[in-house]
Amino acid sequence: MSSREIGASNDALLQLSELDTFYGPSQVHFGMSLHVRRGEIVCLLGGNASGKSTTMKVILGLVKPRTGEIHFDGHDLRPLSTPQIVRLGIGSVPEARRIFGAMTVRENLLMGAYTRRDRAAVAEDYERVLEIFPRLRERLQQRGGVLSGGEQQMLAMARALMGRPRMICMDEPTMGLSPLFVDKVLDLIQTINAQGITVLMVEQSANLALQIADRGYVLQNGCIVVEGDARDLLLSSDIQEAYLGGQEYVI
Amino acid sequence: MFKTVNSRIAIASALAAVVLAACGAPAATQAPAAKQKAPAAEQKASAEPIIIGVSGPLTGQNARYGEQWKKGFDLALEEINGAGGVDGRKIEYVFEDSQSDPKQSVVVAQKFVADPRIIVEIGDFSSGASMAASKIYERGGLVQFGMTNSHPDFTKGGGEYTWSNSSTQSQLAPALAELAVATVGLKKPAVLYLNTDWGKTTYQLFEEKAKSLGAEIVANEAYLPEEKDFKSALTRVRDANPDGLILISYQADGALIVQQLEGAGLKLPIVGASSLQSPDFLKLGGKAAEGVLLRAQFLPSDPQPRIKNFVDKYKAKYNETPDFFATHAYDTIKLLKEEIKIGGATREGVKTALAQLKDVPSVIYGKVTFDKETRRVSDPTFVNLVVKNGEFVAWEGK
Amino acid sequence: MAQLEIHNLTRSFDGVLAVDDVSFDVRDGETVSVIGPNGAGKTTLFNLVTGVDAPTQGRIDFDGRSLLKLAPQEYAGVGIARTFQHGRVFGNLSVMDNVLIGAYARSQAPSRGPLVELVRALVQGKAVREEERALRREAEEILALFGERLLPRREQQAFGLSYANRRRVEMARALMARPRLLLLDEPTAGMNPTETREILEFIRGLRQRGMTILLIEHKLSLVMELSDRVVVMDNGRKISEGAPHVVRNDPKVIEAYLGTKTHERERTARSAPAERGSGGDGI
Amino acid sequence: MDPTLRTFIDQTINGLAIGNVYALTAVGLALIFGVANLINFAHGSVYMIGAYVGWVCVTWLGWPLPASFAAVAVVCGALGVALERFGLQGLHRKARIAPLLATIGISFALDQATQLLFTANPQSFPNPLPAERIALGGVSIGAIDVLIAVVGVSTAGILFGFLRFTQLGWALRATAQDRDAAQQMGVDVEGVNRATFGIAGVLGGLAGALVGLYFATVYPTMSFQAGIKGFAANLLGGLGNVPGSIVGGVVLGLVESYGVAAFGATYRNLFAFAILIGVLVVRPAGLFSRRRTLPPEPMTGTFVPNSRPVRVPRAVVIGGIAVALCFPVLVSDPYLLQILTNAWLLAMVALSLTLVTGTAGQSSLGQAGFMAIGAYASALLSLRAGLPFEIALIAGSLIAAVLGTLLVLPAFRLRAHYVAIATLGIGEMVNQVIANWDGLTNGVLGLTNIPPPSLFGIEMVTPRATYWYSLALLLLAALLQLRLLRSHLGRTWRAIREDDVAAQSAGVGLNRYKALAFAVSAGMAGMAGAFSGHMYSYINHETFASSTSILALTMAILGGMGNMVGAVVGAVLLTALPEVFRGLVDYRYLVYGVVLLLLVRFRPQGLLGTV
Repeated sequence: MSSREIGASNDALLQLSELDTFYGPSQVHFGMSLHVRRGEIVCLLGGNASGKSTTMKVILGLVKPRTGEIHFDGHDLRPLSTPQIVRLGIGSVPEARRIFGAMTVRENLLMGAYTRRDRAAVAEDYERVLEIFPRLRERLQQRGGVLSGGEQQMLAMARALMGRPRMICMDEPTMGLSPLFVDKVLDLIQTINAQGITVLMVEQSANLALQIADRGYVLQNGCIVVEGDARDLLLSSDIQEAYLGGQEYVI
Repeated sequence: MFKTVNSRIAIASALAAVVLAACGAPAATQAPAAKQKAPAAEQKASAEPIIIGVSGPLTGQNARYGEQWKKGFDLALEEINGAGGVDGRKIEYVFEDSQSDPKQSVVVAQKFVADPRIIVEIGDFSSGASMAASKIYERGGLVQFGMTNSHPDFTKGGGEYTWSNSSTQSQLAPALAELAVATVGLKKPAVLYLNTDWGKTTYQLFEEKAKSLGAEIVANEAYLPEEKDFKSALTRVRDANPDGLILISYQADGALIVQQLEGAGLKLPIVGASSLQSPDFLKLGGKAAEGVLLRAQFLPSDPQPRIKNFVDKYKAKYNETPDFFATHAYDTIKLLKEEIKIGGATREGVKTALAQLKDVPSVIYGKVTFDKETRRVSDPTFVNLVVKNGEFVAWEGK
Repeated sequence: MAQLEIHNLTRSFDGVLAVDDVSFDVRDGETVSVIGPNGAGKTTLFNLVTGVDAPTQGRIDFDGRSLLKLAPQEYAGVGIARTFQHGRVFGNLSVMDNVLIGAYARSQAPSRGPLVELVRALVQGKAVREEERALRREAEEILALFGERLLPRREQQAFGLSYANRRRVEMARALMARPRLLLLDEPTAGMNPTETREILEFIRGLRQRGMTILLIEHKLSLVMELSDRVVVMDNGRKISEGAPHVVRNDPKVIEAYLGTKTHERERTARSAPAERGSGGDGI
Repeated sequence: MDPTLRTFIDQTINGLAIGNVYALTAVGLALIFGVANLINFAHGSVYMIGAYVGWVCVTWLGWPLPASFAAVAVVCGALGVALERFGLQGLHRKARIAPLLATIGISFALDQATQLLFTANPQSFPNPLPAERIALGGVSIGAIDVLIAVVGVSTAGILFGFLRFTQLGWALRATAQDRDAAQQMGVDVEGVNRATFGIAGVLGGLAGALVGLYFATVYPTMSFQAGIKGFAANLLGGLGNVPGSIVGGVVLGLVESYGVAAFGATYRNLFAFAILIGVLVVRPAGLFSRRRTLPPEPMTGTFVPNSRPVRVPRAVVIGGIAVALCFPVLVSDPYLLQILTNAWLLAMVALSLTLVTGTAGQSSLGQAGFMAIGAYASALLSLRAGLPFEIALIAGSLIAAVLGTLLVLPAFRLRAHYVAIATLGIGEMVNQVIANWDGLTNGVLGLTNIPPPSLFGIEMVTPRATYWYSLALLLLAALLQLRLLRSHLGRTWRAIREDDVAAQSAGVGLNRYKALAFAVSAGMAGMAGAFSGHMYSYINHETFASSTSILALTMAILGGMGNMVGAVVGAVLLTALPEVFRGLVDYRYLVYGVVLLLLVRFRPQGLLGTV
């Protein structure tokens, strides 16, 4: 494990160290490191195309970094396939939700529990999840594709919960949602966290995400440029600089 | 990911070299396909075998006909070579697979023409493959002997080097019409025919003769060789209210038609062409084939010695009744043996001897003499058969 | 005088408004940028302007002529060239051929019937050879604008180039059309800071030579440095327009990017189209 | 009952029965396309093997029907899995054309292996069901019709249940909809891939066994037709659309049945392909497509592989040409000369295909149709109008160019796989029209006594003369093509292949260049066909079968897309390989298939790479 990241600690559930990631010839991460402790909500902030979504893909094993290390709860994730990583307890709410549009809401939810064999517990969780998301209960037999954007977001979150993950990675959970739904989603993330699930969320709306997060990182052009306690970040002007462009362009 | 350019060129050129090298090889190394079990004592060590070239389908759509040919050839050669061959020389054949595809039959033709050991060629199976090669055989001075080539122009393709012992439609079709109209008494028959050069010509000649005998053809349905579902066509036939059905079909499609008749609500007397005469037609047609009348060229259960001997030997060797194609193959080898006896084992010899042959014994025709103009069998004979209890038996009239 | 005029442009997908009543214009010699957070409708807007998609309502005029009647391949002819978001180069073509394709619309080739074109390609008479030679010279000049990045690689196949170089090839191809309006879709996406800086300088050079440019870009620092005017979109709507420093300090823009700090949010309630899953051919 | 109504009901029942079988075949193809994004050319072979397994169980082992069907399901399911595991695994990351070719190789090998095992003879598959028919008013239904209906409907039901209610079914649907998201749910998508091939194998095998039973016959070559009809049904419903494929199968069955009722049995395939092309033109994504599709991502790196072509030094090419020209001087064996003459003619077809498919990116499986047009035009002109060979040859290829382009015109709005299937259909239609148009083409009797190739009145009939003549034509065609490729036209075609959206944005009108590419290609293929016709002296509707189109595509892919030297090398190799394997007699096409498969595995971009 790399010791170069400031504040890296042994109680980290997830640890990314010195990642260099490429899409073909184009480099996305430049020596990127971050960690997530047990029980935290961590948000990864950054403008468009800063490498946030790729970070999620790297954690889930959909993209493999060229160099660097990824550890989750003592397991080296680099050699593992996505299904193996999911089985270790990482759930995901992918970017743009990626609902299975031709499947019913119920089927989408049960897809979330795909890796589980404890049928009784799945049935229990199913009820529990529907209690958290009562809107979904009304739409159990509808196709996922006909739901509104907000409902799809809920479905994606509920689907992730069905896997009983230890950690959930959420990619822009508030994107494209109306303000009412944004509040709702943020509340739900806190609810989920209160149940002992660690959350790593990628967000563009910094002010929103930092309201509920414990810590935050700001990613710019594939590097972490700012990190710290959520409350401190909320107050600092660093973020606006990082988003809307400071005096110095080249870092 | 990329190997060096050099290694790739090396691979490609190595492959090309192997291919070209191997191309040159087979003509020299290929052993005749026939395996003979003649006792060693009867062989003359010095005598080179006489080689017949066969071009036909062993793979592809028509492979089954090639397989039947082989059986007939092998049986005939077993007899001939067992009896010491011709002038002490054994006869063997080289069977080159053409898939009955003209692209390949012309290659095979060139191969045979270039191989001086080969004195006569048999085949190919389909008209397209056979006739594409006719000119090559003619130019090479090698007789092309067609067994299945009833296309009216087949023996015109290679001039005096193209011969056939396949009866032509001009012989078969009127005979079929006589059976159907004059003997059975159908006045309003419907005809199903295979839409190939064979089926179509047969149909046209049949129609001509049937009309002259006073019958009216109320429906005629052509179908493609790969057709398997005749129900729609038979429904059309049914709507024309025929009093009988004429099948100008091969074995497998003929069997399918008789099977699907009941489904189409048709119960009619059926008269078929000689091509239906095959154990396959009985096997595939099952109960539905019962009662079908055939205008055929020979009857396997015929007690005449020429037929019985052959059928018994064939059954002993292959444990099945010979079909039309295997019988033709057997006959052809026997016929060529006679030629070689007369004309000698040379290409020119074969050509001249064919015209001189007279009354050569044949399982199918009884006796074969060629018409020097058409280079086909003169006056072939026909018999009437009926399917009874799963067998072909002679039909003696109603 | 305004060259490109966009009036009340609206595009809805199954009732969801991806672009909602957007109007702005781009004048001769100006560089205008369109920015906005993910899902703001920039890509849809760009697709409309480039003729890949058709609006539900509104007008797009270029030099007073409506663009909506043109087929995608007719844009080059009226003087509009574009680059693509993910860098669409012709992978198995050489860099030179990629750039030469850019000159298609203004070359002699398509000016007469297809048979004449075929014969000319077969015969390759003097006029054809002359034109080809002239275009090659011109293409080399354009490639030289990127310094030593492309020129030495002009006979290489484009798929083997670095990502940044592929984007450069795309730009060279667009320039080869001698456009009067250049549409750039995220020209620096996926580039590192040094490469981004180079592209910035390159676009600045084009600007100085009087090229009219419409730019969609995420790297706002680059937008701020390059643009005469910036149009900001959020949730399909234009929420702000003006000079870079004005837009940067517009509270509505900051909110769109960072989200509100309080719960009194003023953003219009509207959902972006569901990007996935709507109407999959059901297995 | 009114006889017309009775006929109509009968034809409807016929159509439903056969349509049911098409549907079963099509569903398997749809599943595979949905999950693996691949058209499986080996599906017909699985169907054929299903028929054989059923036949073995019923007639050899004497098993009852249900047990036999269970055995078919098990064996064909396993075969499907094995096909994916050994034939295709790893290839899906390569350009899409590679697995397509791999399935062609596999189907060669499977068909031939079956023939070796059970002989080429059709085998009788007696129907163990009672022969009684159920009378319903004026019409009657046989037990086998009922069985087909029962198996068809219950299979559809089981499939529906499987997809709706089982975990694997969900995983399959999820993978088909969104591979990445499915992975993030923990779905092992590779496993799902295999399972899909397994299920498709079960369905295909059952369809084959049913058809074997229905027609009481099984034979090794039943695979090709089944595959083609399965595609057609699948395409009607939309590639990858399962319910659509079922409807597509039934529609195809009904249309064929009514078509035969109205026009006769020889029009069956003509009908099937006409409706197919019609639907493709009106609704390219199938009858039931809901999605309004924006232009998809470029085909770069997906269909045509990226590769650095092997630069064959000019000296090698010129040396090769010199060797080819001198060959007959050194070697007089007419057999070798004829093989190479065939190779030159097929190389012309491969060049024509590599132009339209390799260079312009429009996958064509209709070259045999163009050859047939050229051959018939040239033969008829010299037979009936008495034109000299040279004039007839040129006129023939021009007619092929014009007619060919007009025929393909409706397919211009299609892309990738769809173009391939549409052109395959067009090629089949050309042959069907030739077989049925007695007045012009002499129908199935074909054209006899076509004058041999000649030059200034001198007949060119010796093996050497035809060798040089065909080689000269090939070189001429290659020279013309090279000139086109080196002009702006070649550049424009290749740009369209690489990315038609980007090409359009540069001002390139697609239809014009597709038309030009098809015209040149059809003309060249037509010339090869015309020369062949004169060389054979006899042609009929079967001389230029669809298998020649597939062969030419194989040659072009093997050599490398758009690669002219590659096309010629591919043609020489693939013409020579079966000859080399002649010593293997019955095994040669089995070996050929395996060699093809291996080449695809180790060099998916073709021997010399894409240009």
